[in-house]
Amino acid sequence: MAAVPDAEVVAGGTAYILNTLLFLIGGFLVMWMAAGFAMLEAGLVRSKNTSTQCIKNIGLYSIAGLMFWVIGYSIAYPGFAEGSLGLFGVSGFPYEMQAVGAADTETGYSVASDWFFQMVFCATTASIVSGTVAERVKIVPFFIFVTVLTAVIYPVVVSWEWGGGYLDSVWGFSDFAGSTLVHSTGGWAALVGAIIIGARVGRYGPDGKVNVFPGANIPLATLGTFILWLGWFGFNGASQLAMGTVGDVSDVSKIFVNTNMAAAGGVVVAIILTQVLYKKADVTMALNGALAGLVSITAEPLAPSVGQSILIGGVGGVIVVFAVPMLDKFKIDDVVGAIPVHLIAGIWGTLIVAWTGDATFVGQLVGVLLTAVWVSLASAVVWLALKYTIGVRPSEEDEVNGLDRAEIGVEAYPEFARS
Amino acid sequence: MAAVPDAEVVAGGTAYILNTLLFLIGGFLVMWMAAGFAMLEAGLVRSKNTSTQCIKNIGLYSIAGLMFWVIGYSIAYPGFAEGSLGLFGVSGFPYEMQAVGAADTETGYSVASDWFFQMVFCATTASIVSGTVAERVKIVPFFIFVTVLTAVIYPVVVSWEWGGGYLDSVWGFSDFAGSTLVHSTGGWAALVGAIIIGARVGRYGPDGKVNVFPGANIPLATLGTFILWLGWFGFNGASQLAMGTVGDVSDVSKIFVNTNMAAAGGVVVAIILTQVLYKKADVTMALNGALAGLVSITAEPLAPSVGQSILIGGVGGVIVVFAVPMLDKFKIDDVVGAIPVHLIAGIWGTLIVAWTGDATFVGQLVGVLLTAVWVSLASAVVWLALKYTIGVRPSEEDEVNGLDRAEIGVEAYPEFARS
Amino acid sequence: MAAVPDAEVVAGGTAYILNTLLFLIGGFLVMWMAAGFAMLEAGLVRSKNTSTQCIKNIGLYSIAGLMFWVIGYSIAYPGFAEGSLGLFGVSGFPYEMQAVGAADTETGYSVASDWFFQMVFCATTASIVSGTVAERVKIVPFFIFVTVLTAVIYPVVVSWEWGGGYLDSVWGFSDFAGSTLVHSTGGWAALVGAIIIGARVGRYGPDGKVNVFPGANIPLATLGTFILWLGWFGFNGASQLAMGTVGDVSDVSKIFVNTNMAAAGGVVVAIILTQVLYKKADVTMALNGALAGLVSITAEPLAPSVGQSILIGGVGGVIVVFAVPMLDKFKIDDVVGAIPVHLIAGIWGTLIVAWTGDATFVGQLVGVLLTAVWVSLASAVVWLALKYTIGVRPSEEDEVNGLDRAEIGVEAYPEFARS
Amino acid sequence: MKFIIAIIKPFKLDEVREALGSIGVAGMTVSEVKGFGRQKGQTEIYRGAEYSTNMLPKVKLEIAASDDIAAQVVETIQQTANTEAIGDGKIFVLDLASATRIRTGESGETAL
Amino acid sequence: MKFIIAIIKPFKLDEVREALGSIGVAGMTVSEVKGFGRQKGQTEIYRGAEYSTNMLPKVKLEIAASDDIAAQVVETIQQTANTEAIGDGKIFVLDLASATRIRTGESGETAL
Amino acid sequence: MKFIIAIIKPFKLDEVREALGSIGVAGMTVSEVKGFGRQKGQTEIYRGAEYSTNMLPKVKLEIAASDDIAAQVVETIQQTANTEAIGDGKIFVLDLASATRIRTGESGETAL
Ligand SMILES: Nc1ncnc2c1ncn2[C@@H]1O[C@H](COP(=O)(O)OP(=O)(O)O)[C@@H](O)[C@H]1O
Ligand SMILES: Nc1ncnc2c1ncn2[C@@H]1O[C@H](COP(=O)(O)OP(=O)(O)O)[C@@H](O)[C@H]1O
Ligand SMILES: Nc1ncnc2c1ncn2[C@@H]1O[C@H](COP(=O)(O)OP(=O)(O)O)[C@@H](O)[C@H]1O
Repeated sequence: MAAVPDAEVVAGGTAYILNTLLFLIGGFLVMWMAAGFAMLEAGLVRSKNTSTQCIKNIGLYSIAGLMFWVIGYSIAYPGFAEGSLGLFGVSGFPYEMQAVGAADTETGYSVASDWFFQMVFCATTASIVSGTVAERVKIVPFFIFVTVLTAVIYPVVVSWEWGGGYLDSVWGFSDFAGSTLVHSTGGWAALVGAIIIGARVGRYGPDGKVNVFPGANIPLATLGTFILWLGWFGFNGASQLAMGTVGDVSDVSKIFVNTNMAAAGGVVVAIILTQVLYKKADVTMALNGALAGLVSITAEPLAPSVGQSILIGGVGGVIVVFAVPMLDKFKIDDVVGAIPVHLIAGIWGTLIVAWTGDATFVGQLVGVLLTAVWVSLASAVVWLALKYTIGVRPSEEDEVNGLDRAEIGVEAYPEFARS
Repeated sequence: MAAVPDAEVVAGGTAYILNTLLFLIGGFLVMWMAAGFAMLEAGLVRSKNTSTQCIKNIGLYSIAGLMFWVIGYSIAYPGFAEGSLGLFGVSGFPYEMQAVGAADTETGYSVASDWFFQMVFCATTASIVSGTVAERVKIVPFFIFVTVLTAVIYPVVVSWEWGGGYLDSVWGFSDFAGSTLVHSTGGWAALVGAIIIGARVGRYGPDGKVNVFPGANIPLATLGTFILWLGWFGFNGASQLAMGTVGDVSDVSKIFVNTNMAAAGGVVVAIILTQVLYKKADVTMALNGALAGLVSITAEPLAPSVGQSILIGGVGGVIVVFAVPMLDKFKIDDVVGAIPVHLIAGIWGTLIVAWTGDATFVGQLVGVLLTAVWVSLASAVVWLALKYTIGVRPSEEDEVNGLDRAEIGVEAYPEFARS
Repeated sequence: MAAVPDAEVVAGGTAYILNTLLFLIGGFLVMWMAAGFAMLEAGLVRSKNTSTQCIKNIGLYSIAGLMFWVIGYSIAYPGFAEGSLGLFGVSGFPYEMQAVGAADTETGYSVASDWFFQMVFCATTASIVSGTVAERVKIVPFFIFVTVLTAVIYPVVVSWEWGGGYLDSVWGFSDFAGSTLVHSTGGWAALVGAIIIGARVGRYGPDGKVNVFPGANIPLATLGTFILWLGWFGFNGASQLAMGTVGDVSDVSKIFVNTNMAAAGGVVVAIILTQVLYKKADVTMALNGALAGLVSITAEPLAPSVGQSILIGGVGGVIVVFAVPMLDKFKIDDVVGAIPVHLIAGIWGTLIVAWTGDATFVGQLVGVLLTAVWVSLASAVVWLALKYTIGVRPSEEDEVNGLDRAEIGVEAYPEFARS
Repeated sequence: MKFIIAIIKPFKLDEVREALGSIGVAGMTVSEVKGFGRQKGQTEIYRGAEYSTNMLPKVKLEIAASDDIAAQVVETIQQTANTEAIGDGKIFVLDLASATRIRTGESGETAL
Repeated sequence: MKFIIAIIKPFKLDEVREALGSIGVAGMTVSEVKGFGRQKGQTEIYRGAEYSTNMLPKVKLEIAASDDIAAQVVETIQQTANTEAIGDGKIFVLDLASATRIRTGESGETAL
Repeated sequence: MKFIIAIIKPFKLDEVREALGSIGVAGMTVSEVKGFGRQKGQTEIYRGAEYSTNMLPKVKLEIAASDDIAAQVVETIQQTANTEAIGDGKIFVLDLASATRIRTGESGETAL
């Protein structure tokens, strides 16, 4: 393919507009993922907790937006001082958007569009947590946790890498669109939450018996997965951060393809595996497979070939099929499978960049571990603090009757008889 | 921030393409809002009226498109003669789209893209009505009302402001994306409809008792709200009407942020208020809160700071929490809360522009009042005419059995037992 | 309208970016249609087959992506040799995407974006089949059929026209966005499948009685239809294949309008017809009407006037209202109405191009017939091979109990009592 | 004691419950059923094919009552649920051998 | 009079109803129930965890019938609902003390 | 034979079923019902309007049992379903005139 001739270079103003447009399109696509998580989770919980899951999702998306403006963005992009270790910093807050009609053409894009795009990533992190700890956390402590997660815990991780801090400058860590920064961060917060909060009442019987609580509405969960898949084109594609050159837009296109193929690989592998292992193809595993494929490719969706992308995503499918029951072995109750999908596949996706991308295995491992330590510790502190102050769980009776009655007062499907 | 240097100005052709693209993206996002209203309403009615609500929504969107082409656009943009009062006019109709390959570069955008963007706004207005008067209006009179609303009532309001008529030229009325033009217009038509049609059978008992008819499917209502939220980026963002300069695209970005934050404010306020007042966080109020926040910021989504946007949207949240039960006091039966969300928050959003934007309080008030008078009168005439000719309501028995049986013959959830 | 002055021509690099962007936006919109089919079908099957329908849809979309990369694209765009008949060819496979940062500026767009856009069309073809043969095909044979369809059957049809082969070069066949290539192809495969597989158990009683199996979830079907409608702006709009000139973007705008109006025409006609014929407006017919309108305009969404578009789409509405019961007369069991919508309206849409577009009636007819012969024969071979080897249908008992039990082990709505 | 089973039209439920309350019936158990009888469902057309829903939604009440008031219960239901239209439903009375309150274990009429 | 309660497999409902119609049963009340008995549900795997659905969907028919035809009703159901497979269901017969038609207030066998 | 109808709290179903199994009850039929009684539902606020759900979800068990074990069945249910809270439910016992197994046609106690 030819180098781009002079005449084909786009002018600065045009590039600025196109870069900004990429953020806006990517931004609204990732915003839409909030609906995807809401539907996925609403479909996989029992009907008595569905309204609660709905309010948690619209609430967390809102809180994430507010907190990322108040302080989150300023922690994520502190502008680390020359020579600082790059572990923590805060720039002026709340974040000052641009004035009307103003445009900082030096960045090459509108700062508000960038902020918007960054914000929706922050919200994604919180969505991950809500799925794992569903059906047994009261809404007030949940929203408090989300507030801390989106104001501080997540932004600190971002600052290490995308904010040019420690992981970026010292370790050359590479995480294109956030397999670790977003997905593992959400995953660790979810895992620690699941452990501290404990399993749902009746979930694990004596002698290792797992009581199955089937999701109440499979088409809703399917819809959620399709929404997330769609949103992921924004998530990964717009993480190219620029569309103002011929090369950039071509790379965005390649990212679209690789992202799609990794998800496809995850679906097909999950279907084949469950069909072979269990003689039936578990639809919830197929859905999780798509998401695990997507998370797996997120750390490096540009460099791999299509074949590699399918393989990377396919391994994501393997991960969910084996990790979902494994967590049950450890009595870690992950309602929607967010830990396999976001945490384990996120780690896998991050490490494999050592081969497909521009990173070292050690650098990637350091990134994974540092994130693990920080997010787990910080989350544990918050969850424990909540547990021993206002409490995180409803009474057992309230839990058995469903959070919708106890916390919301609005049943999700009031007219349909339960069988 | 720097002024835009010469080199960064984009060429005319590029600007034309980008402006048009903004209309197209904004247009499909707002089109998607039709699905949002459909899901919101399908979730908040009782299951026996759900199929009816579905056909009403897809039907009204279709009718709006047809009527806006036949005559609506020509009334909305009549090209008021110099010196005319700017109250009513009609240009040639049906609207002539451009020829294939033709492009009127003087406008700076494709006229078809503009028409499309305008049309979906018209459809939004009709969607608002369908929610309020749900569960008790037969489909034929409903569709006739929508025909008149989208052909005449709404376009006249548009002509006064966006069409350069009376409100614009005489009062300097300011309504960026339609808090009044779209949302209050829909709201007045809905309010008048609710009064003339009356409440659902059994809704209000003796001595002020309100009988609660819970919505049948809360996750569907949640999905609808997320769809509307997503669509609103197109609604407000593309109302910038141009993306062909660095300044314009930056403003679109700012609008995205403010729009999002107003909705977030509405959600958080509604959750906190219901939690405090009722000890439970009402998920339907949180959903309405998001929408009220969005409507509130729609009259001026660009000028406010982020903090102001949150506040403006937050007041929207207050409005729904108090106005929803207030309407019940007056026995005005608004099934989905469209009157608080679109009408009251629309008025609030319009008036507050006197502080945040470029408008006077009196000018804004005149706009609100003129719209109130025209839309209420015109709607009343149509609803009354329908009432006293073909009738608007089904028989009481049909209503009790559900419109799906009486009007559609297709149950929404035929397999699920009602409890 | 003025011709475009020199100054308004956009530079090559900018055009490349904008063309690519059109493919990307169109691509993600059409990808979203996969969710639309999933919801439409999940809503129209009985609840005992809903999980199966969900996995079929996410599975087929994944398989289509994989196969179109492995071989499909290479068959679709073989680069027919000068003088060849243009009936079959294969270029190098699997398809080689571009390298990172590379851009073949000679095409005027990123090849990966083009591949992505083509791939989602391929997936659409497979979605059509899944709806017709729902509720009675096991997932393994279904997925095998999809594999062959997306790897070979569909790509061959594409090669004849968009690949510059026989229909294009010899007959001047015209099919802008695929009324025949995509929709009729899917429709023939579905029809042949329906005939070979046979009707659902109990569907047709003795003496011509049709037993009605109502769809389990009408709002889901409505959502699916709205998703498809939205996606169609990408389907038809981005089939303009370019947005890098003022003329192209104007044409894309016109396509948006015509596409929308054809769907609106289909809806309104289906509502009026069922209201008049049956005294009730069948919501499922209204939904099918929208889709039939969309398919009808797809062969030529640019050339017609708005009025013509409404008419063309309106005839689509007529088609569904009459063809749906007609198929039942022939005991062809089409669960979601995909044959009227995609096949019959697809043929109608293709033929009418002889009047609205740049094609001859004979040329169009040849295209329709050649597609019919090839797709029917090839599909018949595959369905029959499956039938006489691994079998396509579950046991009667499994079918009566629902495929979700037999094939997936996960009920779609486990908590809701059936009535 | 009697065990009274009444099949009524769904929209009459609230009225019947109130009427029964006013004659001292403190409890009952309610379920959704489908009724098949003289009343025929409407003929509907779904996608062009006719079908008649001959199973109509009804509500079933089960009421355990002492012999004293059983007759009055039947009469009250009969009068309140009556719309003089076909399909109004039936009331069946069975003999009840024993009744037990789970909470207290008490049995007989005091358990009702 | 007898009050007949039959638990059958759901897919047999239409057949049974027709068979009963042909022997003159004009009405019945139908509901969805879950059955627990000798027939065990399949073992399913959901997200890697086994579970068996030992509650199986059944349909319950309630039919008030005159003493004359009660035996015939039972026989008809027994023969029509029979698939010779475990889980086919049961028929229970109770004595019915009285029956009342709500619409007319008439009672006894004419109310059926 | 007896026909035992028990109304219990839904979350007690599994426990009761196991307890009955251990005393030899091999089958039962279960359905979802709404209960109305002394136990009042919570007052909820929906969109600012109060309402109380006075119909509470309950589970109904129907068990045909031989006269021998009928008393034991009642006792077992009473003890297992008991939470000592209002609304625990009731157990009603009716005489069962006959029982038939559809599969085999056998009747009487062997049919249970
Ligand atoms: N023999 C019967 N046994 C049980 N239920 C019956 C019987 N006959 C009627 N029913 C119930 O009563 C309802 C009303 O009966 P129907 O014959 O339609 O009208 P009516 O009550 O006016 O005689 C039916 O829908 C059915 O639920
Ligand atoms: N003792 C019983 N009391 C009430 N219902 C019963 C009883 N035994 C069985 N049933 C009902 O009959 C159904 C079939 O019984 P089952 O033991 O599985 O097979 P079969 O009818 O062939 O003996 C059960 O699912 C249950 O609904
Ligand atoms: N007279 C009755 N007839 C039939 N069912 C009854 C009757 N009284 C109560 N029930 C059922 O028993 C349930 C519990 O009764 P309730 O009066 O609330 O509490 P308790 O069982 O503690 O006395 C009710 O919800 C209802 O389903």
